[in-house]
Amino acid sequence: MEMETIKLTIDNKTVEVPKGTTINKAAKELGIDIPVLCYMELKDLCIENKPAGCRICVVEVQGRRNLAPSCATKCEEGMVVKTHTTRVLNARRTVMEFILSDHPKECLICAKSGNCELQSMAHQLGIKEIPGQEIAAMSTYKKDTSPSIIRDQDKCILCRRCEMMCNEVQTVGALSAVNRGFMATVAPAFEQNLEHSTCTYCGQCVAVCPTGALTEVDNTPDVLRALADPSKTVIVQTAPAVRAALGEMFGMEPGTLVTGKMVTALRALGFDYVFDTDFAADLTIMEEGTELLDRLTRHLNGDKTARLPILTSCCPGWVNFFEEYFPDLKDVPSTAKSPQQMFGAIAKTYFADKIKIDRKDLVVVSIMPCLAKKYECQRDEFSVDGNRDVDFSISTRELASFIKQANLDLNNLEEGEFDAPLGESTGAGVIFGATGGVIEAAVRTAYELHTAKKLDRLDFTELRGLEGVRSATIDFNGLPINIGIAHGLGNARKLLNDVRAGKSLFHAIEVMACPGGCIGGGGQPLHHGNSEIIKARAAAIYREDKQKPLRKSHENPFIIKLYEEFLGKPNSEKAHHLLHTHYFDKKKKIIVKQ
Amino acid sequence: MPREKMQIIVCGGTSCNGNNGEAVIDNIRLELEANALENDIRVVRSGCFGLCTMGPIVKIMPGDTIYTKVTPDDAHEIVSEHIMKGRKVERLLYKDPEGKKPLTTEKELTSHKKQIRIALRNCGIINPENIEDAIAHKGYEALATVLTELKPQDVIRIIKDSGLRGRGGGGFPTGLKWEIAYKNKSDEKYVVCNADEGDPGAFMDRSVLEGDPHAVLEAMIICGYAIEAHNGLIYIRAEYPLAVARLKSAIQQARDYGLLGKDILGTGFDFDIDIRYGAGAFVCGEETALIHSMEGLRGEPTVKPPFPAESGFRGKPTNVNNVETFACISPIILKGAAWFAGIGTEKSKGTKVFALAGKINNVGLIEVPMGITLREVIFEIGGGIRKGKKFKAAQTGGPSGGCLTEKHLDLPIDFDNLTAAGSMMGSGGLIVMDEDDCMVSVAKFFLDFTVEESCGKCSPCRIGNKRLHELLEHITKGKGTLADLDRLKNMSLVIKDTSLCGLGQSSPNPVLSTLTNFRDEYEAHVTLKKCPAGKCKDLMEYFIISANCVGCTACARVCPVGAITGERKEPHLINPSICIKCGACMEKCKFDAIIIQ
Amino acid sequence: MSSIKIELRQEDVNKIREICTSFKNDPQELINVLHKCQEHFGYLPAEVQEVISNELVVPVAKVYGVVTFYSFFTMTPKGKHPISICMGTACYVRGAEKVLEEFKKELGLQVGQTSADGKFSLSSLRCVGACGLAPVVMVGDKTYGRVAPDDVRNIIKEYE
Amino acid sequence: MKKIKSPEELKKLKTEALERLYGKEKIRVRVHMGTSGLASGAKEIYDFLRLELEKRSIEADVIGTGDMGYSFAEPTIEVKRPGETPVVFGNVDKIKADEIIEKYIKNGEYVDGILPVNYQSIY
Repeated sequence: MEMETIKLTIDNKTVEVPKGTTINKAAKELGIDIPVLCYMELKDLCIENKPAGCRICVVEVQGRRNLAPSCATKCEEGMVVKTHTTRVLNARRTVMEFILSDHPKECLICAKSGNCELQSMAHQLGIKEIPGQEIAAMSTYKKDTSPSIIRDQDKCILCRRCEMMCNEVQTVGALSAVNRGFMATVAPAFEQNLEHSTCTYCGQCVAVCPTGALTEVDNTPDVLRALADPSKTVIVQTAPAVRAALGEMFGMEPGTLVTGKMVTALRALGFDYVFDTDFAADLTIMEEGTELLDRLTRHLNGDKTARLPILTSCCPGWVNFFEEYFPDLKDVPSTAKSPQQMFGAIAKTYFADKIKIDRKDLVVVSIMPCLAKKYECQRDEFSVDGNRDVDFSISTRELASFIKQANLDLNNLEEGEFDAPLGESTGAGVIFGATGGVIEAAVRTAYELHTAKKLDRLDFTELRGLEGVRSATIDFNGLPINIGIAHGLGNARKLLNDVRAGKSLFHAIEVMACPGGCIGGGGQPLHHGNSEIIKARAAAIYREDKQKPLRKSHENPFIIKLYEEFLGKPNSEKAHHLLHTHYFDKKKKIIVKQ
Repeated sequence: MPREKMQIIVCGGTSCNGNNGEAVIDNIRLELEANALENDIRVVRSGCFGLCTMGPIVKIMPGDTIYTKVTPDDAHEIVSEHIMKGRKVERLLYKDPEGKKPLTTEKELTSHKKQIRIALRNCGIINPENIEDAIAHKGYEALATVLTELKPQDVIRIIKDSGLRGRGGGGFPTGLKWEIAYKNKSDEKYVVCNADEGDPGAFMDRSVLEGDPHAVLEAMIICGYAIEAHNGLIYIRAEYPLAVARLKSAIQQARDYGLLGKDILGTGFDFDIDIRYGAGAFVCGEETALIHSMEGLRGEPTVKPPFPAESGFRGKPTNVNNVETFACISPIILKGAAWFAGIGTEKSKGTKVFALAGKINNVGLIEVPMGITLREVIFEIGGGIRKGKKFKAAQTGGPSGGCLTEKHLDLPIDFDNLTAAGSMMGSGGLIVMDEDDCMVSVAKFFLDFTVEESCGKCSPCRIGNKRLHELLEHITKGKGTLADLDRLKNMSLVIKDTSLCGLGQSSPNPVLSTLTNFRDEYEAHVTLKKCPAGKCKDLMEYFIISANCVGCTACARVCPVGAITGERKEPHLINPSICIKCGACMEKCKFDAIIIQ
Repeated sequence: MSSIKIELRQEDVNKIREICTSFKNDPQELINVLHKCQEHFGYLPAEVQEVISNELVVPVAKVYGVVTFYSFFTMTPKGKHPISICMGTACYVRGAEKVLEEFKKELGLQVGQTSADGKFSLSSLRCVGACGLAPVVMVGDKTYGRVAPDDVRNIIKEYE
Repeated sequence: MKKIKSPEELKKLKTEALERLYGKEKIRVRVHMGTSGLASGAKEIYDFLRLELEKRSIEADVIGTGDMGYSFAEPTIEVKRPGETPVVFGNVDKIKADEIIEKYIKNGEYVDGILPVNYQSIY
């Protein structure tokens, strides 16, 4: 079928676009970049925020009484559009002055400074003063700090991106527009702190916030303090998705892998050992893969207590989500801890023993693409006598800032190597960073363990991609294994609803809270609505996998050694004690007063 | 029961009173006494006849004879000629402007009655809680015609031909709206009645729902038939408990009588109506916001298109009309499109209900043909300005409207003229202001309303209106500059130009129209630091005229801050640095000794 | 994120459930449910919103978002004698502001507040439609028309 | 009551309703009881009139209706004497209502406060 097209004129240039195209997109075809502020689109992830609320992108449409928001106005045949008449420019500037008049002018000390879309827009529109500021009241709100996220609604411009992410994409519903008029803002119920809400700390609100209203808790001062303490041995683990994105903060092309430079930078920052979360990812596969095979075998043998599908459990936002919304299914996910926490548990036992220090003198820092990791490492069950397995988790963004503070230019650093033994990993560990990666890694190991045959191909491309819900059947030597993949909690909810209803036909499901997986995590460099960046990061992850000499977790020699020296077998009692966890019912309870 | 005796009715309306009306009564009574008729002929005062420009008015019953512009001296002739000899006093009879033959009776004057009740036809006439009373007054007759004799397209054509335009404020042609909804095919469609009357000072929708709920129900069913919908929803303010109660009882009775539900009047057409409640958000008068509100969401508007007629309630084609619009439907069907189109102006047909309020004598609801002038509304139907003060402005269109001034008094009121004059029809609130009203404060009052009612979704409305309000406040405090007036104008224009919905697109109208029409008043505030109307507290000073002050000490006793000093029986003094300008002293003073400067 | 307990009496929970059921637990009926609950409880405390959220399966943040959008809904209990001053245009033009000021002064309350003894609460509202009686004050269901600042003390006295 | 099943039945019901409600010539009083009227005390007047007319053995229908729109003169009532044009009275309190019964209803004598009809009806 041929698509219906529409011809129109924008700034005296004619363009033909498919019916339904907005003026803004049609203008882009002509290379005219009409500024947008509240609008955001992650095209490949089918995420669009279009409240038409900021009114910055207005344009003049001939015959129309008022200006049209180009982000939300569809092209019509013969339309004549002007994007920069004096009327438009004056309106855009005046609206921007309105927005700025209700925004704190503390750019110097704002966490978003230099990376703030509002700031850039003010710059682009050439705003030099805000008339009438001296008599302008500001809408101010209570500040909110949670283990992961800081909310400063004074800086909110009501673009509604966070609300859209939290509700439509993630279906978490922690945030909503509240109040009316000048005091309208986005907040959790009763304007309480996020801690008292259903927030999963997935951080997607932070990832899309154009201003400093939503930012991560900055743990770099904690890390600096630890590094400065001579009595502490400070080790660091870096998650797979970090190396595929960190370079962006130093002007590199999205998708540039900076693994070696990152290692050098961390060492330069003073970490005593630079390890890799990928190592723990391989360990996760050993534990989770074994658990999968065990449940699968028992299930096939008719054991009714062996529930399938098994759900991955490495994503802390996802764990928070099912504890809140699906507590009735809390025995369904794998009990395996996340790689971050497996790493911490091994570091503070096996490794601390190895270097002969008390766990209290060992500080474990993680570099994560994720904000939920900050909360995860603070969970009670992940510490021993008040000493956390992972002491601090900092995001990719915080690491970049930390590196810059140390006047290191990542571009000019040499390639370093991770330290042994917790720095060695396989390609399977690397692909944890992209949606579908965990399950692909699990398949590589589970297949070989189950069938005792060698895989003839390692790239399960059917498990990759950015589609929200994906499924594939992998032939385990005659046994078809149905695999489901969801990224984004809203997609996860769909699969979970099937599981709850007993309709799920999957044997295993991978869930990642963030769209795209960890590469699109809430702690990553901001994508500002460009989904190409997320695609480039995914490509980098798979590239790194391909380069690795070993690409199957169970072939990691250091993992083999860890089991031999310390853990025994996967799912052994010791492994269970250190590497597995349990889940809690965190659904709100209605308690009846007596 | 005794037969009608001869009686004299003298208009006691404020305007006639001010024109020696009292003296007319006195003289008539004296004349009657002189002829020993005082016990046979009653003289009573009436309310306003709505003929204020012709007052004082005297009416003789029986016979309905109306005398206009009666002076006290005319009393003798009226009594001696009309009362005693039964001869009409020709020279006092009303002559129509074209100078044709005099119109003697009130009946003949009927054509000069300014009001025509279409939407309000049954209000105050029927018992709204008795459907049979409505049926006795032609209720559901139009529905019967529609269901048995007309096709949907015919109904739409009639409504289109009638020229009826939406009475909620927008003025969109109703027939066209129905046609669009009709053309959007869908398994489900909705007819929505917008009864979320939110304009402060407008209460016509409430009056219709309280007085004649069946008029609305019937029209909704007709609309349902025309656009092929089977579900109706009335979105009504929860603050209207009486209207809700009467509506509920009307719906129940209509169901009981088979006028709602399945197979209406045996024609096979199904239609039912539900009520949804508003909860105090002015913006929900905007149709997309209203629909979101009915869906249990925050009443935030969304960008149009898509219009509700394409995608409305639950994503289905939805036709939204306001109460007054619906109330006009049945008469159009029964009396024909041509009849309706014969009333009003070229582009605005029929009548419009206005709520007269403010500094006007006859506060209340009126229904007048489009094209009537402001002068007729205020000085005839409205009985003129209270306390004989000077007319200054009329605010129409509520917070979205603007102020009309003396120069607009003879402007025929219709949708387009009001818009051209910088105001708008709105839902029909008409607030009259006199010389004591400060137009900067009036603009501020409306902005205060908008700031409170803005949903907050788009930045120009959320922040811009707040800034407008702040700047007006600044000006009323005497801190403004001439440059601020330009800023006021620029902000207003941008807010209008960039806001998402009708609320923001019209909220600066009160500022712009006062700025245009009363620029001198704004300038007085910013350059002379004076409020000509004496309303702005910060710009006034209370002052005692010592010549008038007798030293009664009443003012000093009532002053809450002790700003007034003076010996008993000596002129008092107000200390301006202590005075909080509450005005208590001025109210207390019986000697007009205290003035505002 | 932490698990939260909501404390309510059983009969209150039952009442809310009954109201929600009467609207078929349809999330689109949220506003009607809120109306009914406010009618019953007099206001909409957080606990009530939590239960509604649970019953209608609407995030409680969204429920709160709706409650705070509409001025008719309130999260603070009204006084035994709620006093509302009409601030419609007709009343404004005829001096409602001064009447409101007087009430504020006499009661020592701001708009939206309830007196410490729970007796009075003060609010302003937009046009009760009794414009002929402007300025209008409502105390509970009783309407006072053509109120002058001087009348305020006597009106309050009626309820003391 | 039974449902109206056809346009003819509606017509029939209209005739019946007219007869039932307006067939018999008697004093008919409409008390305008919209929000505005009620706020001005229309309900008290309605109750007063019902009670007093019965007490004074005057056969009359007292009907509550919506408001006429005469906000400036509320409460308002309309009195129709058999065979005569209805007359509207404004600012009716109990004293005025009593006067209206005694003078106008009983004897057809006007009292102060008549509100002239200033509109055209369409039917």
